[in-house]
Amino acid sequence: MALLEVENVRRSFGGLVAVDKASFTVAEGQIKALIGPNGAGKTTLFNMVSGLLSTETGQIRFRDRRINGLRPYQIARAGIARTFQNPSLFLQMSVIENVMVGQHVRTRAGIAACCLRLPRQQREERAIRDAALKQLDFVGLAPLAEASAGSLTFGQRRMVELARALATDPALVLLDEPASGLNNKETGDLGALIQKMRGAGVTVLLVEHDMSLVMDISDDIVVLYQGTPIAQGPPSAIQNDPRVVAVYLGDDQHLS
Amino acid sequence: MGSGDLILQYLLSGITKGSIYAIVAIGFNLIFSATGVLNFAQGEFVMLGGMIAVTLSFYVPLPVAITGAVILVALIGCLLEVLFFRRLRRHSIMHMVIITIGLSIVIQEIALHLWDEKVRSLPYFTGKEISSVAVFGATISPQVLWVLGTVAVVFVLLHAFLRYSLQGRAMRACSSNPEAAMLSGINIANLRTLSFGLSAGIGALAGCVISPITMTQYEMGGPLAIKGFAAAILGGLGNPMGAVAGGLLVGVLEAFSVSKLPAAYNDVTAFAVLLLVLFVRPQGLFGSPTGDGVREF
Amino acid sequence: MPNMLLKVRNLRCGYGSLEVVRGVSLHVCAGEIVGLLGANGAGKSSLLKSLAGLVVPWGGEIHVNGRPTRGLPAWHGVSNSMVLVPEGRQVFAEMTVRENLLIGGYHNKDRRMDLEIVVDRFPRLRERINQLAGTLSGGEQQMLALGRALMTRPKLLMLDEPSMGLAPLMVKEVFSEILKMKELGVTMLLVEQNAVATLGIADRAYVMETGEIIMEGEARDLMSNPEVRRAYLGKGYKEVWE
Amino acid sequence: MKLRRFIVVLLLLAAMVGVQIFLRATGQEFCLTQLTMALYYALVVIGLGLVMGYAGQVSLGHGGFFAIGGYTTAVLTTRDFSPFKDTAWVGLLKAAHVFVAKEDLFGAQVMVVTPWAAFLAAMALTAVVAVLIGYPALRLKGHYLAMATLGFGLIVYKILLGSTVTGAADGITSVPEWSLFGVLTVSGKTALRVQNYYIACGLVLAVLLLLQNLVHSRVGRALLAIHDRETAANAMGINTASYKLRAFVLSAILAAAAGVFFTHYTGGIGPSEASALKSVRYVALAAAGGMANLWGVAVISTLINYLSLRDWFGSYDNAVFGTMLIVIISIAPEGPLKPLGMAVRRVFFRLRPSGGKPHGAA
Amino acid sequence: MKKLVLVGLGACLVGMLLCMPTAVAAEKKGEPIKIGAIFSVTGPASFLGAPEEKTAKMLVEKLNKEGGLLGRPVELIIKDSAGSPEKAVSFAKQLIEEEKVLAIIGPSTSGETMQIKNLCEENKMILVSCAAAEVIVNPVAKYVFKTPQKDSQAVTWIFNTMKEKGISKVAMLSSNDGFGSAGKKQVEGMAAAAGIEILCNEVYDKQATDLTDILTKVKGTAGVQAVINWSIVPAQSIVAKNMKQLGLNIPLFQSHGFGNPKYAAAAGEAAEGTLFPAGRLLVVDELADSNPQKKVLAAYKKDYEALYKEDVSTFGGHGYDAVLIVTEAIKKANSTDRDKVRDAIENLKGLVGTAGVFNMTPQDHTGLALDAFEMMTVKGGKITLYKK
Repeated sequence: MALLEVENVRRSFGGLVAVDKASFTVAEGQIKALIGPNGAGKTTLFNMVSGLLSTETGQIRFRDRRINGLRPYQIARAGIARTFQNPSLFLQMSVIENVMVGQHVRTRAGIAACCLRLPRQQREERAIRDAALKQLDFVGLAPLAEASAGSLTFGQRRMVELARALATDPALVLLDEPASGLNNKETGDLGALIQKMRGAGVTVLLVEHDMSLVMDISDDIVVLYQGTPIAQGPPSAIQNDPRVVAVYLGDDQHLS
Repeated sequence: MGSGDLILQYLLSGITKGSIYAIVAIGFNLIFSATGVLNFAQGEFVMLGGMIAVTLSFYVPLPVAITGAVILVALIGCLLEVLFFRRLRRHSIMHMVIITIGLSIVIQEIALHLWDEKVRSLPYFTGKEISSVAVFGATISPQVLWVLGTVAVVFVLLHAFLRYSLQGRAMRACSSNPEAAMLSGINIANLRTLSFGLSAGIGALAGCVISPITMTQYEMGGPLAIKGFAAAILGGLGNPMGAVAGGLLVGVLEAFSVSKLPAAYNDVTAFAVLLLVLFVRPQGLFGSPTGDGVREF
Repeated sequence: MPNMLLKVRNLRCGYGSLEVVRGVSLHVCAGEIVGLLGANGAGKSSLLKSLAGLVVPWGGEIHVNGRPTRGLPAWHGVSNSMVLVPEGRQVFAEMTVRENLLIGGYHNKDRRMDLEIVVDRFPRLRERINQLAGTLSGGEQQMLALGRALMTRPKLLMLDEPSMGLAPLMVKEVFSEILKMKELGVTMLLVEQNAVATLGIADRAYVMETGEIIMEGEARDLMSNPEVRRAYLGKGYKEVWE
Repeated sequence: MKLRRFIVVLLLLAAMVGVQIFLRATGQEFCLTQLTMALYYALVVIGLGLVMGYAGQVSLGHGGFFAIGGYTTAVLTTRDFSPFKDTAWVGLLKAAHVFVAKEDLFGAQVMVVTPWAAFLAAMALTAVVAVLIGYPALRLKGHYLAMATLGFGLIVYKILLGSTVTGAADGITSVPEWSLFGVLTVSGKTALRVQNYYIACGLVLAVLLLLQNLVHSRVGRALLAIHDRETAANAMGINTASYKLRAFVLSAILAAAAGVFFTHYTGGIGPSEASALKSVRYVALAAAGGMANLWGVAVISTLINYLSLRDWFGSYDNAVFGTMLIVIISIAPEGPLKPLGMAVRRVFFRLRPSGGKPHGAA
Repeated sequence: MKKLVLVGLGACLVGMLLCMPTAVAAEKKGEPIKIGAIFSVTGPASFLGAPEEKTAKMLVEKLNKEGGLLGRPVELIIKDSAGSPEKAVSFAKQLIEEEKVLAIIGPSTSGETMQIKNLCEENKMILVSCAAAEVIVNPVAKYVFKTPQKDSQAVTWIFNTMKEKGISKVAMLSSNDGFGSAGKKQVEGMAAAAGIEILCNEVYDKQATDLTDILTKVKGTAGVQAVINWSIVPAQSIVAKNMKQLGLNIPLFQSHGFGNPKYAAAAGEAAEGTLFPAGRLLVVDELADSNPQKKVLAAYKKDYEALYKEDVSTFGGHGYDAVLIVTEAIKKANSTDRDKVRDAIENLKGLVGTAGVFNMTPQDHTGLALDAFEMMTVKGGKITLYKK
């Protein structure tokens, strides 16, 4: 059974159609990649899945439950976490606090409990910290837990963002260009980490331009062109699909 | 006086107030469109215009005094932009709002210590305090016609400037897409300064033409700014036609609310309508709904 | 080397803590079309933006016509006869086509005359001269952006992904316009994802990957170089290809 | 972490007691009057700091909330309800000790609401108003939010000026003292000056402690996240609209509580408390304190209000606040304490900035 | 760690600043007599406070030049309350507790005065208010006095003039400040007894820019024979202008707030025929030489106008009277004992001030009779006595 089903989704901005007739599914336990040239509508699609943008037509279902129309925080609560193209850490906080924000959806202490430091809230706070530390450890940044988020390098920020997404305890993680801005070594580590995540039972949907990474780790690829999927399949098939080669290198004979 | 005449008279008194709000709102709009700053100190430009003109009118004929005041205040506007906003481009809206509020307070205090707490006014441009023009049985002060005329002239000139002159077009280009404007060789920093100056000048002109009606005092800026602001929002920020319409609407609304409600709650009505518009239709009555992303999601 | 119009040495730039362009050197000679290729995220657009002054470079040198321009704000570009047509067709949506073109001629004293020349080149723009730019189709907006750039009478035109998001037929049209502009004597630096089309019209090209230039050469040599394909489609590609 | 916070509390407490002892020793205990008033104002600014520094929302209407609190208690505790003595609801409320019969200054028998009941009524009213205003207003951004809150403050101001119930322009006077728990009394009497100073200190300290707990909890992190990157916060599962509203209501209630205490302390309230200028001053003080730095906000706003209430600035009072706004925002938008603190550290301790978190988040 | 430093620093700063006021309060040269003053020099009531402050300063300076009181100099401590009650409270406490002044003059507005009335009474501090509202001295508080004529007296004058003119149906307009609301209260309270019917009763914003809408309402109310307006400038000039512009040709009665020749000038021709009660300061030139006030008024007017280059107003006169009452009482008591001075104030008789001749009694802490006012009108742009 598919974890996420995107069905015939459309979205336009003013007169410009960004995504149209987009349909694909993500199966549980998969690493699925969404690729395509600039302006193909990948990020728009991501934003629709995570609720930041509304859909015009079509449906997005997560675990057979319709999620388009829900607010972003509701979608996060349902089990979909995401990262952003430019790592959007909360720069006024420390690294661990950033990751602790991820645990927000899984905790409940209210304003009164927090003001008064009730025992229940204290216990919960400890649990949040432990969970956050665990995620930081998972991405290999536990030693930097108390550092200010602003003091991190770009690559480290990406990892913290990943840990923060994982801290929401998601079933599906959406990664928006996780390798952009990373050097070769960091990209390699990222690939290993994504596979490790899958090993831990998290399904991954990623948008990525680094083809080496995509081809290395993904089980399945969807190619988007002008807002519409033009090919789907495993990496080897995609690399040799003439239409894909055409959209990437610009030989338009194959596109009619 | 018949009820029809009364309604007309209420309408005219609404227009009197409305024309004052409208002319303040036009200035607001200009800065907002060109720079994205909502200038809470706009009312102070109005006050300064009136004050300087009154002072100058002791030494030179009225038209010269007004011209001098407008030029002087326009220069002050440019100076403020260069001193306080040029460096602040990357600051948040919250910071901008706070700075303009700070400026408004400081200018007001400077005016208090420069002049004093007394009320001044320019003479009526035509006629006297007691003259009025009859309109179908109702009456209106000739100075209101001056204000309305000024609103019309400023509106037309501004419109022509923005649409047909090179600098005006450049200003529109800046507000439409600053990056592309820069790439077309437009020095957008200077253009923003220009828009501040222009807006301050319009404010000063407003301060001069309304002075015979409202009189000029160091404190007058605040209430005027808030009403002008309300007018601009009501009409849809960034829409000069909307500013004029919004101003007249607020004025007429106040006038007719007096006819039914205690006048003590006059402003309450005006602000309640403003809040309602903000909450229900923040792009204003005449703005396009696809506006500027006022609301989240 | 004949009349070098643009010379860039060891340019670096980025956003926040992220270095996007890591020491790029390149040059463009008068009369050339030079392509700048690379996958998404390679740093091409950032490079162009820092050349145009929209992004402040961290280090390196930029010389236009022999004069240093690094650190000058973007509006100085036009007086240096260098103009960037930004990515995504940034037209002034609430202004008419005519006004858009006239803004392009902000510093051009003969703007009214040039307007005629430009709309002669782009008949579609003449048809829509009084229409709001925001209501044009994507291809028409791209034409308008090109036309607006021409109004500055540029010596060096930098185009950022002119084919992005355009229908294939439109892409062809845009590229043929670019070729025509070359005939007019405009030098061009062309950033493109569409490698085949770019190499088809360019004289020389550079290939960028992760902020660095990994290859440069004559366009026809690069066309047949499998490394270029690898840069686009990933390392797995090569193995499968051969 | 916790130890440090504990030390800060101790230090602040020591400073508060130290000031009092120092003043007594030098025979200047009268300064406590203005200090007490300034502390109540600080309460408003602390609440505003929460909204502006943590939730990232500007409010130009907090004077309105202060006035709602103060006026509610002033009206209820001074208005004579004896004409309604025989109606059922008054009888019921009298049985619940909401009403109390007493003699007024000139010997007439009146029946008024007890301060405690008035306090609770003020809190409830404020909460309702804050929700009604905050819910739609917080969906707006930037200028629009500023304008909406400003409009709200002005509405309150004009209603107070126009209504005879609230004493129109003269405001309300002769507000009775408020006996807390039988031992303490909020009152402006000279004899109770020291006691009232400590009541205000205790209140501010307690609020600071509670808010410190709050901002170091999941709620505080959520608020800070909203301030920093609202979109990311939302995508992390934080109901941004709801948290913004809650922070707004909380700070409105703090402002109103300050208004209640202040009114009982000075024995009256006037409409100028709701004026736009007053609200702007709160914003200025919050900015001066560094917004998110609640301790800094408390110290700075107490200090500056104290000086203002002692007429240090003379007829330049408003000018001082206006200048403060401009200078602080254009030179040190995070508040002068942070760069000041860094400079002090550099000079005295020659410490290098550690990788610790920025001051604003503390 | 940083925070510790900051908190410590803050505490030190507070401590340092707290020390400073004492350093200033040096008492060396012949023990001056301290008199406190709270005026709204700035802010919305500055039209009252500013002339009051100037007058008080001028008088005290003159007094000290002439050798002071009881051989001691007088020190006037002026606080600017900007019209805020909470500041008035703070300043009053400051003046009472730390400056230990002999008496406080001011505040300028009724709202502020009411906020500190109880405070002064409790602390046995003499308060000579410059605000007009009746409630300040009614009920009588032992230590609280005021200098302006009572609102009720102004209303009496207006109603009497109306009766003479045969007017019985009026429209009442007032501004939403303390001055307006106090007048409104008196007019409402006294109308029935005087046989005056209020057909239309409206309050407007004190900073209103135009009042034609309210006057249209008056015009639309059948039977209105006169308008009473109770406000201060600019609104009172705007009312006059708007009435004329609307062709509302019925008599306009203004309050004693019209007491500044500038205001008559501001309304220009529209002020012609406006009727208002005011102290004689405005018509000092018209007074017969036999008038007991003439000398005082002429001297004040001359001094003030020479020193400040602006027209004298009745508001400044309130400040004049306050200083006069306190200094005369000190002279009379020949002591700076507060209770003795208070008793002396209560027994002042025949003291000629700018507002009138003060005859204080334990029941009357204003001490001005109805004849402190005169009905005035504007003729040819000048304020003159209204001759019946």
